[in-house]
Amino acid sequence: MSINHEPTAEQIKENRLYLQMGMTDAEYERAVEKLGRTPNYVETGLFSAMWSEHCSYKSSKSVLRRFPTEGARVLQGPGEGAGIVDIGDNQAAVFKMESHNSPSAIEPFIGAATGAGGIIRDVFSMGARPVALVNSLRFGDLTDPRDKFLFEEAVAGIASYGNAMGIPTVAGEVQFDQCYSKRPLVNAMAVGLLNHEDIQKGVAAGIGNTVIYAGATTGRDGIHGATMSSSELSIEEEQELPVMQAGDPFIEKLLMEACLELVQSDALIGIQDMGAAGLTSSAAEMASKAGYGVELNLDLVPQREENMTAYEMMLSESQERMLIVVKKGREEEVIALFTKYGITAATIGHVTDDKMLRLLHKGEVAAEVSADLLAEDAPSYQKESKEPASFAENQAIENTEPQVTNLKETLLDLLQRPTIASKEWVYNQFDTGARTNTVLAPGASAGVIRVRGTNKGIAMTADCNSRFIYLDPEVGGKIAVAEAARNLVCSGAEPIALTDCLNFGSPDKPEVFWQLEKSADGISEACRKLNAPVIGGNVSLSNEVNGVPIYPTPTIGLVGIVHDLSQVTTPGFKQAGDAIYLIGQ
Amino acid sequence: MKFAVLVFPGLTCDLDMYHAIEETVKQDVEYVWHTEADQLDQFDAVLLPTGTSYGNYLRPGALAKSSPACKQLQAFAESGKLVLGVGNGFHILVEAGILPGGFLRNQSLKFRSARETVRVENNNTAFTKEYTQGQVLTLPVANEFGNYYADEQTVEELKNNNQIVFTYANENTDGSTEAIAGITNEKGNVLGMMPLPERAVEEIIGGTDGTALFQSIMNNRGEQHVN
Amino acid sequence: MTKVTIYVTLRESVVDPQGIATTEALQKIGYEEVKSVRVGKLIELQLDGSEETIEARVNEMCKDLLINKVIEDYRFEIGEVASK
Amino acid sequence: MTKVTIYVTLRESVVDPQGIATTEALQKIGYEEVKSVRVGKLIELQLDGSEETIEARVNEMCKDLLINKVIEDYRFEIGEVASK
Ligand SMILES: Nc1ncnc2c1ncn2[C@@H]1O[C@H](COP(=O)(O)OP(=O)(O)O)[C@@H](O)[C@H]1O
Repeated sequence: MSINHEPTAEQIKENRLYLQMGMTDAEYERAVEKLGRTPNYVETGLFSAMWSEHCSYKSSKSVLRRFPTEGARVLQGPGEGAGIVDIGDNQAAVFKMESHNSPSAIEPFIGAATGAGGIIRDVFSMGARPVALVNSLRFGDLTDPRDKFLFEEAVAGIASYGNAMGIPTVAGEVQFDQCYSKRPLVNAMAVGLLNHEDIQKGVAAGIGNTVIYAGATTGRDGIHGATMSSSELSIEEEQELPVMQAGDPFIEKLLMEACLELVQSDALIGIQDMGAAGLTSSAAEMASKAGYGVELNLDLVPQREENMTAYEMMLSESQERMLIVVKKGREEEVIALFTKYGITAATIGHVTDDKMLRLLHKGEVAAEVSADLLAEDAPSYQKESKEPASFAENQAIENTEPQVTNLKETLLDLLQRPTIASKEWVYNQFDTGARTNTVLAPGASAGVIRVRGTNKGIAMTADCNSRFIYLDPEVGGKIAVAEAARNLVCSGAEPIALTDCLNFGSPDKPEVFWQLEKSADGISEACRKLNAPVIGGNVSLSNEVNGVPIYPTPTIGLVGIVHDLSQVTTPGFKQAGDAIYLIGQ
Repeated sequence: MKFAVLVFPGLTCDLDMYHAIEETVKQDVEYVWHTEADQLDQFDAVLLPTGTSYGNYLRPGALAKSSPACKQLQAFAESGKLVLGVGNGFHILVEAGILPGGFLRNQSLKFRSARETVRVENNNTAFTKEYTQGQVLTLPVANEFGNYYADEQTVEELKNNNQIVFTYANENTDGSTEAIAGITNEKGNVLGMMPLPERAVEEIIGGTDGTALFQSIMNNRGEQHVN
Repeated sequence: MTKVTIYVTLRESVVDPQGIATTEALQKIGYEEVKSVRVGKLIELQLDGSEETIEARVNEMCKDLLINKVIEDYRFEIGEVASK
Repeated sequence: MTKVTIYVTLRESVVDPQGIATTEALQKIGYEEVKSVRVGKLIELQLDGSEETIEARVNEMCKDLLINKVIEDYRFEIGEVASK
């Protein structure tokens, strides 16, 4: 047990122990300066998690600012668990895409499954019922047994979680390329629906209001997952394996139904998923967003293992947990609601007016840090950006038309490429028709879910051709959005908003950062032209193996409205004798 | 007629069944949470939807036995009123001993979503009167444990009593014994099936071949059980 | 606290799709010596209870919930199991 | 032909959601004495091969295919297993 062996604040400073937690010297000094003292072990842990790339977007903030995020339909832009757009009739669509790349590289089934679980929580924590899933996958060549294994297991993992939640997967994409070998991309997107009055936010407001923990118990799993997913993977055959916890979709389904019932109660003030950096990020962010503080008594946190320390509890990334703030005096009814569904819920603290995140453990103050300092004051870097030499070279290449001598052979050869071939093997593993709203299932250009009680539908697709982006990130970014838009339009939908997942190599490489900036510019311009703002997304950097970055892969998840379900169109020729038109350039 | 959709913890596709009733026979239908199953006798028929319940842990349908609703379901089935279990509902009926047999993992070892052709082997049941004998339907399937198993003696009994109601017409992809897709109990008032009629009641979601099953239940109302 | 280990196997007459697939997979990657694989379950219980009743109780649990005798057989051991 | 029985369990630090749900189910139907359930796998192999190499070969099979070492531990026995 680490209980008695936690280093002191002095030891952390002297031995630079913060380095192991993923903090740089400069970041540590910034924390000391802002805090006005040296942080203790727990506090250093809070800083390292909240100031990780995953939680703070410290390297990518400047890029994200390029995106247009406003529009007439936007009810909630980036910053919450998921973005929200108006779809008329007092209803709204809620969606977001997120990566689970690092966990999927280690244990693809669990990694992909918990990725789906996390994005589903993001959507129902906004008060919305998740109605569809979409995924975007990248793997190395199937000829490599490890890559084949990663691919098969990741697909099975997504299927296991989505199917057990009863949420249909209606669209997605898979590409294979050597650059993703051993470093797959697993991006999952969830789409939900709600009525405007049910929109929830992750806020801890109102002095004295009660903080409730609901869901699975807290264990020692995934500690420092946020920092891990922000760092490069080193592949060593016999390295000590981290413990990964399987997701529990059974608990999540119960948790979801309970939360969706709670949304109808006026006792609820705020609710947020405990995702990356678990209790730390949810508590700090909820307090900071609301302009209040939060005091938690960690002794009251439902724990799975014995003798857990404050540090372990705060940094655990156990799945299927939510942090909830309810009106003082209403705790019992809220806990009873969860109990009805068989979900553990406990009061663990309250909202304060001092803007501090204060943690009590075994009768002592284990940590006391300004919530804003953790959630808002992370350093922000303007990384160096440099056009790669290869770019000019590639640009200089003359366009040439490929010479095809045997059309039939070439066509058959193309159709056999895994990236181009049918993806039935993948999507037949998903329960694509669960809950009987699927109007267009995978196999069409986009997925379409009907909105019950109306003649409308929600259409969605995920697209990104990373080779194009590698060759010209700006044009490639535009192409990715345009492709997604075409997929929607072909299905009878009008694009309204998008989410993205920026999967890149290390931002410390100026060439990679340049790709990130340029592709964001391209995406932004396409979004403006289409009047489809970016309402949320996720950044996954340092996707490299042995120092080689993946192709820049900013996955686009585009959502549209089908105004009239009778206008939904499917690909495929309908009957002999119909005329065929080629539209566009 | 009054239908109950029985909801065990973690059940995913209760909505499909609920809407199928509204869409097809437009009768009263209510969700009954498993702890309230003591009220089942107020209903004329109980529907057990597909999907997942209890995370499909241990064996799909098995953990439903830990709920008192399971005993109440057994009593309801005994009473001779109609029970329809589809997918996970079929698993529950088998685990509860209301229908014979067991389920194995699909031959592909994977969850499988597809459309299957299903033959009506017995149209003389409360659930299939509106179909013709031998009619071939197209119905969706979606399961990981769709591989029905029964030993030789059980199959013999099922055949002798005309309890095999549906079989897979073209391909028996999941590997079910005798290509069985749906069976009744001896009395004929309980039907379990893997294909999903409740997902085939509207053109917009891909077909209407399931509609007649619900109409059969409806038209059976008032008739006494002959078998 | 007593530890009971239940060994669950598919009944002999039942074809084991997982076992067949595993056999083929092993052969394909060079373990041609493998002739058959069958995959069952290992259920480990920790329970309180007096020595005399445990056996009967575990048999009941198997019957009531843990085993589906249409497809599965089982046997169990009471007490610590030899470790690796 | 030799029979090898491989006992696959979840690593100790790995949570078993299936086991937890099963524990609760057993308790609900009257087996309150059950404190925990963990569900693992039982893999039975039939194979040809010389006595001396079997152990090494089975260890390799486990590593190559049968075991997911991120979450599982295993041990195995060579030869007939005592039957029920
Ligand atoms: N991972 C996946 N999950 C769900 N559906 C998928 C997945 N990959 C591909 N699909 C579906 O397969 C079909 C073909 O995909 P793709 O080859 O990317 O087509 P296109 O290039 O025409 O968009 C699409 O309907 C797509 O939604």
